[in-house]
Amino acid sequence: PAAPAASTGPFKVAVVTPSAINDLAFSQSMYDALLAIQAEMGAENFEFVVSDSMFVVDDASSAIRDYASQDYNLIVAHGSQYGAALQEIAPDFPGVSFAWGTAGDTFNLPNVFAYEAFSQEGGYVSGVLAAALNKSGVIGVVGPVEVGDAKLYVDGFVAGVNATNADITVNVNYTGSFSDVALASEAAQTHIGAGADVMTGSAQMVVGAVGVAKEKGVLWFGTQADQASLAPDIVVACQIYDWAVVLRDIVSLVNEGTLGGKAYALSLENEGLKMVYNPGFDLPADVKALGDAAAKGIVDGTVTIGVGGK
Amino acid sequence: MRISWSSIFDALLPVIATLAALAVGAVMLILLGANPLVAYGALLEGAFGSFNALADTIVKATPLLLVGIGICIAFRAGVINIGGEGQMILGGLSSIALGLAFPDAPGILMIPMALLIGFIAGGLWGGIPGYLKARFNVNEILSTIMLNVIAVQLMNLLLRGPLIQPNQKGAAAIPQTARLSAAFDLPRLVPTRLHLGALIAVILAIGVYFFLWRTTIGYRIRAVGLNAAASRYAGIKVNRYIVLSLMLSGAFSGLAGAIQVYGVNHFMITDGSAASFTGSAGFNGIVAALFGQLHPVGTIPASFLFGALLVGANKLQRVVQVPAALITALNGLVVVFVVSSELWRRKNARRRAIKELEEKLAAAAAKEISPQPEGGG
Amino acid sequence: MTQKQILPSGNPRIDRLEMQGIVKRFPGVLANDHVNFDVNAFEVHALLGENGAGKSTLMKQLYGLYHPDQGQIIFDGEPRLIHSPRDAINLGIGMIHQHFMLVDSLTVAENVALGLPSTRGIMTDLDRVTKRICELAEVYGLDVEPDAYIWQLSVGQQQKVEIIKALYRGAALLILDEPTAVLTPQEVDDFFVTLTKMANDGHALIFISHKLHEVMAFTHRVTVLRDGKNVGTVNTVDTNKNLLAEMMVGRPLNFIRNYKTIKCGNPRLKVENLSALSDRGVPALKNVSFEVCAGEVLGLAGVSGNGQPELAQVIAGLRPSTSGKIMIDDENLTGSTPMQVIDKGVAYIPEKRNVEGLIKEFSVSENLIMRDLDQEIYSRNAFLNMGNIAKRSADLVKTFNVKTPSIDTPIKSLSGGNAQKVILAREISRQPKVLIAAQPTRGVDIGATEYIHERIIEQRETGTATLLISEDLDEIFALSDRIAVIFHGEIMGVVDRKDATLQSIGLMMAGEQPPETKTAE
Amino acid sequence: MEDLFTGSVLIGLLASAIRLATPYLYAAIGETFGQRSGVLNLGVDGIMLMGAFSAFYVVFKTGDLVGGVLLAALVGLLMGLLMAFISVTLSAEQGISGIGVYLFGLGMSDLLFQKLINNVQTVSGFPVAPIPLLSEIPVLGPILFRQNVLVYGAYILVPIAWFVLNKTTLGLKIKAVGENPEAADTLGVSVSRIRYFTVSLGGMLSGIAGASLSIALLNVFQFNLTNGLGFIAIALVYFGGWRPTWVLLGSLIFSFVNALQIWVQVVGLPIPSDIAVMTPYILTIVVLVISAQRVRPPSALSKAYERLE
Ligand SMILES: Nc1ncnc2c1ncn2[C@@H]1O[C@H](COP(=O)(O)OP(=O)(O)OP(=O)(O)O)[C@@H](O)[C@H]1O
Ligand SMILES: Nc1ncnc2c1ncn2[C@@H]1O[C@H](COP(=O)(O)OP(=O)(O)OP(=O)(O)O)[C@@H](O)[C@H]1O
Ligand SMILES: [Mg+2]
Ligand SMILES: [Mg+2]
Repeated sequence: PAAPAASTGPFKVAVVTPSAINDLAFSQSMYDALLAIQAEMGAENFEFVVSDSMFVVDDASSAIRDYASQDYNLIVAHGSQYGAALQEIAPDFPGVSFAWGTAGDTFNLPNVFAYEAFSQEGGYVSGVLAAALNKSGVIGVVGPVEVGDAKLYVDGFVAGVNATNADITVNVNYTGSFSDVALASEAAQTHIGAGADVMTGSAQMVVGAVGVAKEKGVLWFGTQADQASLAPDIVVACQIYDWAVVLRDIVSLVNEGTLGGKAYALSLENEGLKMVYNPGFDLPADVKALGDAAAKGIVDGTVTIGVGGK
Repeated sequence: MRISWSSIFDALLPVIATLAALAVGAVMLILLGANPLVAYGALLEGAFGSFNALADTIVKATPLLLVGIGICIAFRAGVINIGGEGQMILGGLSSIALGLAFPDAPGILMIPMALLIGFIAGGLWGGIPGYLKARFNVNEILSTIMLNVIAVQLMNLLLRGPLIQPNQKGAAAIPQTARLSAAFDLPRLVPTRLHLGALIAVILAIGVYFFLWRTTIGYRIRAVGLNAAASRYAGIKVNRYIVLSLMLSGAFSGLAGAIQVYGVNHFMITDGSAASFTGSAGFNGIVAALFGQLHPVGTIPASFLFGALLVGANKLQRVVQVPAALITALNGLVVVFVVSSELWRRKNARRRAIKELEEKLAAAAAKEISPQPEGGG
Repeated sequence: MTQKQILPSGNPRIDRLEMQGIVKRFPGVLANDHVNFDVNAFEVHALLGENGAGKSTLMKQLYGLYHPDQGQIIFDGEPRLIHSPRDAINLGIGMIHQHFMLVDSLTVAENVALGLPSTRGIMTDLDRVTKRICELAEVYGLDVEPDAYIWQLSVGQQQKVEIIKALYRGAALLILDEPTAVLTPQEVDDFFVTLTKMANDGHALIFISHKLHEVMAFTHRVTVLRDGKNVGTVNTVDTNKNLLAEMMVGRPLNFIRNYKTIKCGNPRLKVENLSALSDRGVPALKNVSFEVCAGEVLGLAGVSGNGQPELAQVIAGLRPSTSGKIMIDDENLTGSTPMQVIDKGVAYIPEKRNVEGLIKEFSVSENLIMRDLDQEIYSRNAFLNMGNIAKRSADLVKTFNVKTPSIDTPIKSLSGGNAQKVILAREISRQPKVLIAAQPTRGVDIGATEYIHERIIEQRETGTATLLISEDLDEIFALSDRIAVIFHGEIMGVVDRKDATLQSIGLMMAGEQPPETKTAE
Repeated sequence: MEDLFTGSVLIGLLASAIRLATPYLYAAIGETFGQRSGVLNLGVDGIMLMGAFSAFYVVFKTGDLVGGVLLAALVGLLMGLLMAFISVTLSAEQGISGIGVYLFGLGMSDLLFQKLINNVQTVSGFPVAPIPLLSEIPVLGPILFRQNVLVYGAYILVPIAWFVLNKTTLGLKIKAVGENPEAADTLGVSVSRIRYFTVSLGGMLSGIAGASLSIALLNVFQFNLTNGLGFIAIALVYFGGWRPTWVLLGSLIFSFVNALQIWVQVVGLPIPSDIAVMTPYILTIVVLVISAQRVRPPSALSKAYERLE
């Protein structure tokens, strides 16, 4: 239980993520944020290590414990599945700060931060845009497993579509896997077969769906990371998670000696969630205005999504 | 038995093969810009470096051993159980459901009941492919693979629904159960993560050895596996023993699942894959059993070695910050090298036997030459 | 160097082959110990020896399946290394293996064509092969159906396929490792005509058999091995059966047996109008009826493939009957499970002993307890009594003179004859009421055969009813009180041994109804 | 709901099934050859991943589709040779060696991906190549003849495999070696040569199976892109009773039910997604029960052959 090494050396962070850091989705969003912070603070002041692909909870908890026993200032358990492990480990290392997400609960532990993303917000905005761009009357959504962050996003998206044009049918399917790219691709084919001309989806396996959308010229909305590079012609916009917003604050709190106890949420309001429009896609100005209005409404509270307490 | 250099070499062969695989891994590490000495130092430290490390290794080895002894039973009966993953899940689900249903029960009662129900649930899940094989001649490799996927979906369904932690209900729900009452935690053996499950597994491994070689049921299971026609001739109801062996095999995997829940995780959560719960022990247990020569007692050190490798490799990844993928590839190499080294073991055994024969013949010849009184010797 | 003579088959002749000082070691066994052997063109050279003497091992080295530890193989004066069967085939060597080398799931024609170049490039030319097989079958009197799958054939027919395979390849030197073990006397005669013709054409033949009369009948020289060593080589004309037997076993054997005929007791085993289907679902047994009395041996003669294994299996509870009744001491046994049959006191020595009768990977003692696992001496409450098992196994191994390093040795390391003794020890020691013995001495050397016969007789004298199923008429005549003949799943007739002649039985085996049995009844 | 089984939906589902079956077919036909000769290669999935990555890499860097397939085939072949070396020359237990090869492929493909490409990317894969005339046939045309080249290749493979196994001397040798290697050996057929051939061929086809995913069907690469598909392919070999035609049927049934399950979710039938996802697997078991094949595996399957010298 050493005191935080704040003033003596670089700020050291260890991160555990459930999937690969290049997944263009959940894990990569955290990795990118760390890189951004490092760029801001300078490599000599901010160091980080990563254990990625820790989908086995048991292994992840070993990793967290191991990092905690070394001189890291902050340990980020980037995955809601790591919560229970953290709940057991954090009390054993009162001098070390932990952060975990996505969740809203610090377990009332003084050295645990929690963070989540109101991904339904960007989902809603995307839904509004999608409804405006839709011509066929059918929109397709490819989800992984019907839970958590993915479900929030999907439900927000559906709400956005419905709020804009209640006549549009939104077909939703869950492939049952975060990793089955082939199934996601086939799901996209099926959506297109069912008439969809706009699609979205969440989690790392959606790259399969993006591939199909690209091939068939169907519009795509992304989430978690900027997916425009995958298909510059058809990606309209992506909601991206900017965890740097949260990390920045945590780093300064830890440096000041506060090791936890605070819960964060990325939202459009605090700009942790951002709608990134693909410059390569020619989005009509009036449509974009609709999206901006929805985002503004969410921020100032005039728009109620009706999902996840928002 | 005489202890010779070559038999010591035999015993060390898996270790030597592992070292050879790690040597290949060293080349990969260098290519990735990491120092292999530092890396392997970390591996050793992660697996054996401290009491905690050793405990982690044993905790990792426990489900491997339990699944592995089940695999021994199935293989001895001539069936292949690829369904360990699904059976572990069923064991976990049923045992946690019991624990959550009676949160106020005394631990001394709940723990054995929970392990038992995990054992039974895994057994029933394993019994399905057994029955399908015996009754409809459905290949068990196929049906167990299918049942693994079905078990995962069942887990998703239950963890999203009836078993979900009450405060997780709602849109953003994380599909996880509540934590089991702390009274149900498997007792720790020493102040580390090492829990009673490891001891149970070792005792059961020895028990299964006796079961297979010292009971009539074990005899019949082995007979069926070696020669079904002769077994029928011996009056054995072959189909019944095929079902039984797959059930037992599933039961040990189910128990592994229950022990994983009560000894390690204390709750269940899903990310939609089996491995997040099982850590792939349902598959790795097969490898452990095969390393252990499909002998339940041999599976004990084999599981330990494999557990050490898995735990140590994670530490290696952390210390030298190579992609986790390297660890997977390295594990593959170790498996390949160890299994390949079997050839030398067999060749050695043969060479030894022939050499023994030659010595015996030479001794006999020497005796013949030296004059011996008639009727002597 | 002179040009090699060409045989009618087109292969160059091998004038002389020599094996010199061959040593071959296996773990625990010195299988060949400086063995010398030679064979010339125009010659049939017999190789004799007890089970495990090292005959097959020697021949497998000639065929490239094993490599000698020492010694050399010389073809027409030139030492040769034979790395694989392919080398052997290229040198003009063919081999009929003791254990069939056939692929069950392929047809006869496919088995014959395997490994041969096709006239149609990459495609098989099975129709040509089929035609050629028919020609060979015609010439050599070997009736096999080229389109049949091997698994559909009886052992006798499979043996013929092995012979056809060898003939088809037209080897200059042919090794025959117990080719006659499962042929009927008529078939053996035809086969010898073929072989004699081959020898006269200039082929060199090596012939292994446990049947001394065959060796006497058509070989030119005999080499005897014992415990992996040469005992001697003699010209056939200079020796006789007794001398050969003595060379093999190291002691004289008596071939003529005298035992008292005892009065038949009550009918112990009664089979009435029994019918059953074969594996292929066609009727294999048609209304079979017979009785065996206590203290009687009923010999069941017949060419293989006429329903014998099915009959034995139905009685043992291993195959369902479609109609009819099986009674033991007036108790109905029809439809019983194998376990119930065992409990009723039926002992069964199956024909396919390696497949059915033994678990090769199990130890001698594990095999000895196989059918009596639940007996009190072996187990209590499902726990095996290892002490008793060891003691009893040691006893049985001793009484039945099983040659094995220990009771924990796996059966697969035993020689064929000793494995057979393990079955016998197990079945006879159960004090059976009824003994079904199917081909009990097939492939077993003469010493062991004598021993097995003595045991069957001994058992008979304690009141066991024995059904002896055998294709070996010598054996049938030597042991039976009465002889029944089975043909196409029907009993052609039952005769007293003293009224039977080789000829009358032979006729019945070929399906001819003997008129006198009807009247004699 | 009423439009569930209209003609166009059915055509869509069938077309999906045909497409989805492609990687299964390549891998399963390849595995059929190996298993027919007595080698169980459980490493298929790992080999597919290596193939998928190699093909993707070539196409990503150069856009050369044919080059991508060729490299995938070559890498698959090399992995197959490795498996053959372990299981034939070293006579290692085939089940475990396969798992080793799988783990190696799983890790190695991702490692190479992270080092050589790093980020998830898409490429332009094989375009749909409608076959002139045939693709105009009503109903069948769009299902069968509006696919890409690698899909056609998979289906052409089936009759070729059938021909090789049933009509050629090579097929005869393969079957003999898988049933009774000793018998084949005594007839001068080299057991190890045949097994090397079939296992390398199987590896090569698995490599192409991977390529069909990464540069024809999905046009992306990602960690564990196959997601266990190779194991299902092995299951389909058993399902098909080691006969190419039945393997084809099995692949189609499995793919069709999978396509159907997605469709059912898409049209919004009120079934929990988890139940929908497990349906193909349950149905496959049901089909197995009904078809209850009495075909037994090649007798020497997964047994190393050594002359017991
Ligand atoms: N592959 C092997 N490995 C170990 N021991 C073997 C092997 N093959 C044969 N033996 C042993 O070598 C000895 C000679 O066996 P071989 O088969 O040559 O006998 P044989 O004379 O042909 O007997 P039989 O008349 O029973 O066929 C036996 O003791 C046998 O157990
Ligand atoms: N009952 C059986 N027992 C043993 N082997 C069999 C049996 N039935 C078939 N076989 C073997 O299986 C192989 C395949 O059988 P079959 O000829 O029916 O299939 P195929 O020609 O490969 O496939 P298909 O005709 O469906 O395209 C045969 O060559 C034969 O060797
Ligand atoms: Mg022999
Ligand atoms: Mg056919």
